[in-house]
Amino acid sequence: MALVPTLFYILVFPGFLFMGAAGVLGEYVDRKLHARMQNRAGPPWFQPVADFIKLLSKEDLIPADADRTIFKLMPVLALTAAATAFLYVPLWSTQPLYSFEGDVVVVLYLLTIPTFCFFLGGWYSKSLYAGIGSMRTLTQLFAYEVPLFMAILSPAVLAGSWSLSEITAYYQVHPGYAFFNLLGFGVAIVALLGKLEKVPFDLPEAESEIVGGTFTEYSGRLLAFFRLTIDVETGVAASLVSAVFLPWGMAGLPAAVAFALYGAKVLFIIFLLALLRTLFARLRIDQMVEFCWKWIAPAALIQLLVNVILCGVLP
Amino acid sequence: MVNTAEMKQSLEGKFDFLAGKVAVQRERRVFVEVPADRFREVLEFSMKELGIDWISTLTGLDEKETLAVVYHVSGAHGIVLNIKIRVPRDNPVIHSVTDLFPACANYERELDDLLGFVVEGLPPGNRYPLDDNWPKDQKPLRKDWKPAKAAS
Amino acid sequence: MKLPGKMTGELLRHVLKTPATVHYPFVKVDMPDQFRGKILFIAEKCVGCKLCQKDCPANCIVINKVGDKRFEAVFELDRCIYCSQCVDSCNKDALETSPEYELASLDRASLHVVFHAPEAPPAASTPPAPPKVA
Amino acid sequence: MPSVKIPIGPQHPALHEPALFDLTLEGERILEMQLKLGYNHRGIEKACEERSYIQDIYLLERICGICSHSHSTAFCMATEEVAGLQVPPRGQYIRTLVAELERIHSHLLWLGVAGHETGFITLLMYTWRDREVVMDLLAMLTGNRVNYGVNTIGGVRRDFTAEQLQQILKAMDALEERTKYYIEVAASEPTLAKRLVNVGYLSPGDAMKFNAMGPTGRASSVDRDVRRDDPYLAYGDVQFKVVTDTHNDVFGRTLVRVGELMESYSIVRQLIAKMPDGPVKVKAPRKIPAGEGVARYEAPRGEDIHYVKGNGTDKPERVKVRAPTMGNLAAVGKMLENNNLADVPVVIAAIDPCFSCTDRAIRVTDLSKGRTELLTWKELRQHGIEWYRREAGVDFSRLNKLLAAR
Repeated sequence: MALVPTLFYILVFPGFLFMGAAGVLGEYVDRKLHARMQNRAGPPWFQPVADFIKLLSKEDLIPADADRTIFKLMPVLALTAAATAFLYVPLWSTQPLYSFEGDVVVVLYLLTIPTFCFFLGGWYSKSLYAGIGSMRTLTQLFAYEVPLFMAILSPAVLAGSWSLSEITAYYQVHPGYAFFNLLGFGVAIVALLGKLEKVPFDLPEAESEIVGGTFTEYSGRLLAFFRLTIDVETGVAASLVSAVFLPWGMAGLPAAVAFALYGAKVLFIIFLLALLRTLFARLRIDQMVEFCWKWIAPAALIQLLVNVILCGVLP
Repeated sequence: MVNTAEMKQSLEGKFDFLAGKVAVQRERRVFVEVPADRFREVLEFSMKELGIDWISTLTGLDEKETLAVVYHVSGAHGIVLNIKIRVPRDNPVIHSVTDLFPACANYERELDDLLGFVVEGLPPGNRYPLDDNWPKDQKPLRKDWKPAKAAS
Repeated sequence: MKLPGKMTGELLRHVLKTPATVHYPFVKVDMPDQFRGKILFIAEKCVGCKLCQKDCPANCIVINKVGDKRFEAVFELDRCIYCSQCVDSCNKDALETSPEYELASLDRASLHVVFHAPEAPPAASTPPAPPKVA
Repeated sequence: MPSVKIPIGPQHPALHEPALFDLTLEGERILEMQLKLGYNHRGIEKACEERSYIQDIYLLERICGICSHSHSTAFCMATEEVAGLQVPPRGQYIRTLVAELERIHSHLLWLGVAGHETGFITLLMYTWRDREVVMDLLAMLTGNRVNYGVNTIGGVRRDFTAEQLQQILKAMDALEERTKYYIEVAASEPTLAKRLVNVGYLSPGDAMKFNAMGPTGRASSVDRDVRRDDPYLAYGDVQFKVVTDTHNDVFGRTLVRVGELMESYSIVRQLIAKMPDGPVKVKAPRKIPAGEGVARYEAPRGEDIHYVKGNGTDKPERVKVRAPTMGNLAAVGKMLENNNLADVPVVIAAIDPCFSCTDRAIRVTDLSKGRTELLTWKELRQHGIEWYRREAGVDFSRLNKLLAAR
């Protein structure tokens, strides 16, 4: 593996720089859509960048009681994990940058790491609000993570492979089969709301209840990293969901068209997320857990069962 | 439901000290003044016979020699009965009506804080509306109390 | 069972509608003609009855006699509550409201407005525009 | 089980203005509430005695930013009663018109606040956008968006033109359509209902006992409305229904308020249709004779009462104001009783108190142990955590240990 192209991949395209830009663009689209659905003007296009730069220029305050190492490490670790996951997601061709058998599982676990970083960062900042936010983060994690995994793995079951490139390649051959996964798509979108901590599952940072939640004590660069992590996570998760559930046009198209199609698919998913977060009132944590286990998890289970059966029935 | 004229008639008929003293300022506004020791009797009679079940507020008045309280009570008929009692300035003791109107507690505390009434039978609670640090002998709504000149 | 998401159609319709809000410091909303904004004083009409000074709830008007039948007005705009009672009280129409509403200032001295007597042109010091928010 | 005292406030994330709610708890259950009020006490009643009647109008108007017209109208009505002034019919109608517009804007505001407290930001944005229609109307009619300043002793300061009245009618049609939509949303959006139904229960008996007024009382079947029972201004000339509800909770209070919005639109239309011609005010003397007057007024939040005593000078001898929230506070204690402590911030936020009109606070007293403890917000949250552990199986015991160690 040549060093220069690898570094280019990691740092510029489709690595850190592209991903950061894409994440920030995604945040802008989300905020703008949110605002326009509420009949507000919404932020100008540079607002997420301006917020990021402003946070970078602010002082980092670390509470006296906090564990300084973990407090500082967590934002970086979270961003790294989210960024790493990007390298394994196929974007506009069936081939991601790096690929091996089982990478879909790796991506899912890499996406879980930021959530744990939020939890640990909040927990070790020793603030009460952050402590409660952390506990809520973890409680939520248990509620949405299982349905999310089941939903994303069910197309893989149908494709008979644990490799993202092979899954997308399979659906290129059988484009119609992707329609069998619609239920899973819905489950994945709802679970993503929990993962990205958006209304109605924004309990870890419900500002009218627990101020800033997990991030109460974070400020300056560290907070900027956390915010960027969420942006990048949104991009990665949207790309993953689009690759798995909307796999059309991943091969045999000119690069520019394929890239535009990829962008459209990701924007569609961001649009769905924005719509859902605009549509609902915040649930209480008990209501959230109940909702996930009562409706979302069974739906994911049904999807998995259907795909297992289809696996045997379909040629 | 009683109307204004009936209320006047009924009050004057029941209590001889009110004869000819029930002032009807306009429709649905009845003003009476009763001796402090008969007040409870009048109030209970009004609640029983005149459909009074609602207390709007109490107004404390500083009338130089005496302090006075006006009880603004009404009912579903919409008539506001204003019962005034007078107590001596050097011994301004009134009896709480919180047993009849539980909502009244804060109004009575306000009388204590702002005008220096002594309310007997008031359930324990925080003072209202002045701050806990406010000196107990300063009663701002008394006429002889003047605020310090504000620095402008 | 009632399904959540009652407002979906409404939200989708609004994506394409013109927003109800404006980008404030760049786009300004005009106030109606009768808006009670900054008070203006027309020194030529003043006869020095001081009714405005007497009726002002905030005590923010002072009328000074500077010469024979010449009066100047001093307004403390940081105290003014913009009720325009002075305009109503004035029998000579020497006071009027203006729709100017951007009166916030970082400098309190700029809110001490003097309307000079007739000889000098009525020069009100205009407060600086509020700090622009990006 | 021992009971504990917990204060919420004076500064608290769920409160918009300073207040202290003192709660007596038995375990998780709230037994009793005591208030510590006065953080917003501004000495307005004393200040009124040192100002002339004209200055008092504007001072009293600024008691509250939301129900400013309520206070100034009640004061003017009481003063006119003392002075024996008769406001011309057109003046009465204009006052009534502004009063109803104010009610519309206040109820729409409340709907938005309810949305915000339940995390339903979209409802907040939509209702506050529609509220702008009324605010713009009021700015056009009176010259300001909040402290309208239309009242003066003896009438109103401004006359409305026929064109302006037409504009009001047009706005009412638009708002009525929107309100119907919100009623539909509130009735059929389950995520919203989950946060409102059975929260802050107040039984009809308790509501009457504590004299709960306004929408708070009417949501608990207390059929009292000053506009109907003691007609003032032009309310005797218009037909309207007093909206009541039997839900007895925050959901019922929401339904009463949207129902009153619909009634207000109809009242506004009737007023404009019947608007008489003629002068809008009579000349009022500067010196008001000796005498006393009581004015009751149905403010958006309930009954507002003003007592004015004149002494023959241009300054009142005594002005007494009782704002509606003050009267509802006793009932608030009842609402919190038997609620879960974890729900307290939601309940307090949902009753929509006007903190400026009344100051207030809650302190909790431990009856069984007989000790008084000051619990901070974080300790309150700890109760919430334990509750969730029991009720939802969410284990926060590690956090509790951490808290105990601090």
